[in-house]
Amino acid sequence: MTQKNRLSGGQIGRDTTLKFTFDGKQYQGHQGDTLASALLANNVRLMGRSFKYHRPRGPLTAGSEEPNAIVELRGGARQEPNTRATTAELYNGLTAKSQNRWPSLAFDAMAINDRFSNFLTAGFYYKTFMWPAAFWEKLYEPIIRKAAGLGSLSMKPDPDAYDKGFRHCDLLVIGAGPAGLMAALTAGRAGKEVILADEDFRMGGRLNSETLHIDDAPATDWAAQSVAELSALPNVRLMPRTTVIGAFDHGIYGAVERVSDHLHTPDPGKPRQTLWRIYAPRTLLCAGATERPIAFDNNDRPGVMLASAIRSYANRWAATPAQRIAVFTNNDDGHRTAQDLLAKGVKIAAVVDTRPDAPRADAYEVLRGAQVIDTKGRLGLTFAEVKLADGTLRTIECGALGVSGGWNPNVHLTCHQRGRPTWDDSLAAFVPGGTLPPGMSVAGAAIGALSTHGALTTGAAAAKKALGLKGRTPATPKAEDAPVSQTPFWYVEGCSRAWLDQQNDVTVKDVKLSHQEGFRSVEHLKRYTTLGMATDQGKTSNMGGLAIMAELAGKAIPEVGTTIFRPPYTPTAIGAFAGRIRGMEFHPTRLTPSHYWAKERGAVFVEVGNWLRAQWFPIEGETHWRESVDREVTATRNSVGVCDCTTLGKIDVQGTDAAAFLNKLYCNGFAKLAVGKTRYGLMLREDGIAMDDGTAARLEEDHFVVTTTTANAARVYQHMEFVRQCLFPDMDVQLISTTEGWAQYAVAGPNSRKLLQKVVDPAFDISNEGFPFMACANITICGGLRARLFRISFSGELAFEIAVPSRYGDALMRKLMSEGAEFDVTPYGTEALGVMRIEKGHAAGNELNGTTTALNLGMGRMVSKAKDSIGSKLSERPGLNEADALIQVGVKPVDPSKAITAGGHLMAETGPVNAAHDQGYITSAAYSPSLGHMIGLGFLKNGAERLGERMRLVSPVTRLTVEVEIASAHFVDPEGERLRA
Amino acid sequence: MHDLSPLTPLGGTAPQIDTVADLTCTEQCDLALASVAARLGQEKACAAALQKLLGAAPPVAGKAHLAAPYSAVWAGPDQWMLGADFATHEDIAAQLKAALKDTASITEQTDAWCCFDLSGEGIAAVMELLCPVNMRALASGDATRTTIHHLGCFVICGDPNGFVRILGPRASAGSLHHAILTAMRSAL
Amino acid sequence: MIINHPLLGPRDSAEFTYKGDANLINRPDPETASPQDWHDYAYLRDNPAGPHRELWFHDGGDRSWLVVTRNTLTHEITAVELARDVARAEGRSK
Amino acid sequence: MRYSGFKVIKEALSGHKGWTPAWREPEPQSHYDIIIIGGGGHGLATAHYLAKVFGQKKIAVIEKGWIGGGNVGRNTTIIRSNYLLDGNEPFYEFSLKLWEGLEQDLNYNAMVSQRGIMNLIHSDAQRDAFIRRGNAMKLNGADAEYLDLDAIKREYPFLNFNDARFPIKGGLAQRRGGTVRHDAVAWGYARSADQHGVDILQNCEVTGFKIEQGKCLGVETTKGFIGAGKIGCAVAGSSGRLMSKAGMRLPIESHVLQAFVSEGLKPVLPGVITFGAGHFYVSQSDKGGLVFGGDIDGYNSYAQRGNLPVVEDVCEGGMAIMPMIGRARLLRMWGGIMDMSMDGSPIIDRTHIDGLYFNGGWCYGGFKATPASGYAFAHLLATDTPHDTATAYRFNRFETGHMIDEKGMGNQPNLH
Repeated sequence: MTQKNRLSGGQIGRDTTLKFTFDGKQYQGHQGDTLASALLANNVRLMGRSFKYHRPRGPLTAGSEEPNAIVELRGGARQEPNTRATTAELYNGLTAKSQNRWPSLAFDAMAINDRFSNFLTAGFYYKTFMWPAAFWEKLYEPIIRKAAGLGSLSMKPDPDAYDKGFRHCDLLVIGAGPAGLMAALTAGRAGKEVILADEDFRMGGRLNSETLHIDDAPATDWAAQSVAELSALPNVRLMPRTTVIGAFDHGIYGAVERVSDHLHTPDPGKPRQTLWRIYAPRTLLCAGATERPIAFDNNDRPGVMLASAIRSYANRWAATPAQRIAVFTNNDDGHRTAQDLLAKGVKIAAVVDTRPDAPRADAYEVLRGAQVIDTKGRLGLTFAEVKLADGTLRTIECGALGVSGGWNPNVHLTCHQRGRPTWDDSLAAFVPGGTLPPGMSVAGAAIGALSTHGALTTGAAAAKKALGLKGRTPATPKAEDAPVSQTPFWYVEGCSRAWLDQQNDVTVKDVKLSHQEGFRSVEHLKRYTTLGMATDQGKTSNMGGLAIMAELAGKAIPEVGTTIFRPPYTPTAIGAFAGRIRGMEFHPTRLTPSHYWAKERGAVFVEVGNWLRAQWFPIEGETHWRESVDREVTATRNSVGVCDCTTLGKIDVQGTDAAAFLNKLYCNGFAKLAVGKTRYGLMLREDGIAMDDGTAARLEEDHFVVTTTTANAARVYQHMEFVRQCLFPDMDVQLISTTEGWAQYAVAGPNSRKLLQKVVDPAFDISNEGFPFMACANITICGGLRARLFRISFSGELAFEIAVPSRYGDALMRKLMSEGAEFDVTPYGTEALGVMRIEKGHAAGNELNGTTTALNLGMGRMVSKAKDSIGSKLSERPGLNEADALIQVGVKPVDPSKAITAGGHLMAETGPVNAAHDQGYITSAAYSPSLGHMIGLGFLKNGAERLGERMRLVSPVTRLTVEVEIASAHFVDPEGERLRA
Repeated sequence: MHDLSPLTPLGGTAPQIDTVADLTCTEQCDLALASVAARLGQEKACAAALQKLLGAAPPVAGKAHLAAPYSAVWAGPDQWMLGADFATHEDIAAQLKAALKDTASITEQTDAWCCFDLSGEGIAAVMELLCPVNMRALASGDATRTTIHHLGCFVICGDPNGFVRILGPRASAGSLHHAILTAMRSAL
Repeated sequence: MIINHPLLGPRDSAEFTYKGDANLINRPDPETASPQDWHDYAYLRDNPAGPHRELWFHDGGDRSWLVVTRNTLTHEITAVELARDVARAEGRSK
Repeated sequence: MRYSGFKVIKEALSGHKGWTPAWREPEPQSHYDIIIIGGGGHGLATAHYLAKVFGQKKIAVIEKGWIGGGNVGRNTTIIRSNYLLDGNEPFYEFSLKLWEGLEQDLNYNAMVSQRGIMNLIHSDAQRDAFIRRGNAMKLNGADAEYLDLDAIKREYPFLNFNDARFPIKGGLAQRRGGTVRHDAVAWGYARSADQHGVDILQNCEVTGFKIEQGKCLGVETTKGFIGAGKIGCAVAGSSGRLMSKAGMRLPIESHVLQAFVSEGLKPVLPGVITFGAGHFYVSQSDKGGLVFGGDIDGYNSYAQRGNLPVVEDVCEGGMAIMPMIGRARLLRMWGGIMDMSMDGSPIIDRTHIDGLYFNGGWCYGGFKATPASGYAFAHLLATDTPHDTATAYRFNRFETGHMIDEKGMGNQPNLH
């Protein structure tokens, strides 16, 4: 028979029947069910296994604090391990599997651990598995790891998308129970921007689980009416299915909305979940309270549940774990469960009340001053052993046992900024402390107002206070105001295996052992026993452990302390924190102006920072990248090549002090650079280490264009702004980054001038006389398009760089190709660029590695002593100027057929090969088609004095040893005649 | 007149237009841009010259002046981004230099940026998935620089319920466009 | 965190880049400073547990360098100034 | 008491009555030969080696809270010796060797697990740099292995090889790297030090130093004045706070580093993986949790907690390189205070104050250094000469220009 434990009433849509499977077996539930409520309705109590002992487990709670009923939800790539059945919304076609068991949930071979629990006590593994030493990795640990973990990942990429969003409000209300609803109504009616967030899919909080009345109507009606009124207010945003996971600095709250988790699969374009960053100057925490259990022997059997949870299942979900139920309580709240169950036709075996003066009841038997001391039932509760007030024992038959040890306010978010809760003796519980996150206040059960009346009144008052609303608070609706008396009762005396942390199998005995071995602070207890470290973060177990430790230490609970609550409030999908920032969207992609053209040409692209740059341009018949690169280099050196160098940073430096500013910025002089001239500049960090290099072109008296390396563009700009705003605030200089505004191409090779003369407008003389090496100018091309021309060379050839507004970059590249046909113009990519700069000994990123000085780079003399510049002073420290300092050199293999690897280290020709004899390292290497063998750049101790010396280049990780000769870094055209041609 | 034909930031020959539900995202290419930064000691003179040019005081922090022929957005202390119709102001830098003389440093920015105009219903729902700007509090003429998926952008509000302009780095137009469309499909 | 920009109002700190102690504004006078002065400027920090004046760059915004006074124990921000104004006030004008 | 398999069985059969406290709770004596300030991994290790290796007597460790409550108990448990520079590599290799013999040395199972660490490579420049690093490691006697893309695919089939923004090009592995049960390191050193007569004084905060004529004579504490011949400070993130009590300014800033752990999952990761194109590294604990982290938050902080932007940044990196973890849930996040030095490398040195010694500047790399740091600091305290592997870790290196800058970021700690 289906749903044999389904009761009458409840807030489920009985007209919609939903099919689902658990461990392959078909069941039916209704709209509004959770997986747990539906399984209980189908008389399924056994839903999981514990972590260490693999004990059979059923749900303990009806909410997000659940330690036991965690399953693998869904299948395939969407498999979700460790999903709480108590919060998983039922949908048609839901599939779930139990986890951490083999071969089946009912028969779990690993349950053998339970037999050896005596050996597997807290911390046992620190004391053994040490002999022989090698066995840990080889034998013991693999076994332990096999047993590790609960659910399993699909090992497939998460197919669903996640969003991130940002929301602002005047007041964020966390929790939509009576306090939260009342607060939102108060603020909403006052016209304030309000966000009301609740982790549940149905707002109303405990009201949905109780049979209470507000204003003489069922409290559920009041909740529904309030939600309706709020959703009609344009200034109020309701966020159900939204868990506020963390309180971060300055009123920023993280909240996760489960947009599609109640659906079979998300709708097209929609996310599975959204991580909201909520900016809230004022926040009201109305997170309610969590019932706490009482520990007694074998209190972990399926069917042993929190009394309030059984009540929730009966009242809200019309489901019961059994037809005959007992209650074990130390307070009046447990009796509510008995009354509500009776009203639903469930038999009450007895209410076991620890209080000798417990209230009597006619409808059910109350065992006053009695305690549950043990339970029976292999896969589910069958009997409870009770010790009566007079000491006699009695066995009570029951399929479920509701346990109530009182309520703990949910103070978690109040502690996210390391505030500590304070102990309230009247409640025998922790309540929010004095130091809340700035802007946060607390109301309702979360602050200890446990009655409905208390929740409504504190909610309204707190909202008023937080927003500074004037006028008197409107009368709050009429509701019960039962007095709350919570006398602490943590565990049944003399028990041994009484569970505190049910998921991690931490028992009272483990806490006692922890104390015995000196692990007595809360932090030590937690770490030594793993109490409270499970997926529920100890929401139902920390207090018990704390209380027992306090008793053993003979201290009051607050003296022992409380563990720090940290975000997230409940475990949160990692995907939600990443949002859309994954895959190809991990970083933005920057495309050069010639990208589409290069793509047509079949270019191979490479990532440089966020840029995509053409690496080389393969042509028909080329099978290896080296063929393409060698061809591009040779063609450029022999005729003319074109390379897109737009990615170099371009910073506009203007103002009457522009030259003086650059003089501070670069270690070499710029004050006297003539208009129409460009100069190479080396920038140091203040600590004297080379930061970046590039050129500065003086287009006008008060206007420079500075280039930076591609990788450092952003950092250099930031540095320049620092120097401008913080170090020299009264220099007249303005900085604007224009990197992407101009498409800039290097046109290099003996025919580069001839090619450019075909596009540059005739008005401009770019002959060697009219436009010599290092000249620059604003010009026009192709009949009037404004452009910039620089006579600079990275390749070492006669070369220019020409820049036009980016939108024309594509057309200019095509123009250069067509006009250049007569010279066999060749586009070249970053590889050929790299080869040519190595052939010329130009330093690049690999050499400017953040540890090298001007001296190391062979530019020691560039650092002007005649002026002050950033870094010049600290570059004079002895450690940066030692006699055998590393100096940039070139290396070539003695046997031209041999390879050279970047990253290799330089050793003397003979003698030992080890760190003590390390003399330098190779930074860049390439095959030089111009020379017909590989060449490299590197740093060598006292390198300048060692040209011609033979050494060994060793690279153990790539298993390479090769005899090399130290050479000048300028392999090609050392006199630089070509670039001046 | 030169014979080089332009490409749009998204790499097309014509602007791209996408519509999701009742919201349209238009690639805007008819915009000439230049930054104006007052020279030291010339701040007042520069502001005065700008006032003459704009017919209104240059916008203060967080504000834009939306008008023709010139619109202006505050970009930093004594610094603005001026916009005009590309057809008539392709040489915007030169035109501004003529008007502002030595009171300001002027830098052509036309092709440093890409521009997407959002017009129609649901702007707030889309924007709250893109950046921390509080659209519910945004009024016409508000303009702010913010970050969208790691990209530094200007968000300029024409009409909070009907028109928002987003300026982003041109080289990343594709990434920005993808982010905007993804948000539109998610929110609408 | 939220940094209350003196010109732009409250902004998410994610728009900013952090540099360090605002004392970095006080670059030694190249004419008179000793090597020790340069070392102390570049390498030594008060690193207080409490109020700390520090430099943030609004690279996701108006490109201003700010001097933020922030408590390193609580992260509470009590003052935000334009670094350029601070630099001038501390006598860095030409 | 000695731990052994036999002892565990005996106790199991006799109700665990025989276990005694792992360390005593002594009252402070009026004077010690050597006081170590800081009951974290480094301080406790220092005490252990001082007593066991260097035969020192009358040693106390002073801890303001509970031992092991600082960074040793809030890190991502990784050990490795994959360093580039001569000043660092021998020291970290020495540390790795000490890890390899730790359990036997301490008679405590800290679960040293050499499952390997893999640094992924995403660009040619990165490959060149990692090859140089791998070579430096081997030249210093450590192990290193360069893997090409195919090898990475074989060993880590679950990584993102399909739509990666920064495609994987290879990796540098150190097979002897791995993880250790971090709390157990503190407890193991504490237990051993205690058994060698070291007094561990918990909940005892140092409020000041007694310094006369340039000599440090002892410390004022919340439990009164305690005299000492020598005082060693090993308080990591609190270095600035503590040394200011001795009037010192340090080349150190305190920053918060966040770390994260997921819910327990069946084993999926063989060892430690670091993502070279994003801020993300991850391993899996023996309990099944994915333990991961990334960059420091980037601003000075003593708050032991971070903020959302870095949480998101780290998870973005995780999803970019390992998109299968999207549905795994982040269980807990926490923050530790990192003593970020000006060149990213530590300091183990005497101070200008006679009798006062300093150990700090470990940045986010202190855990793996614990044994060698303790050993080298003990060596310095006992012999007044730096240990062979720690000769470069001097205060004055910034004056002389002998920085040890692995990352090449210069004097801006939050970039290291």
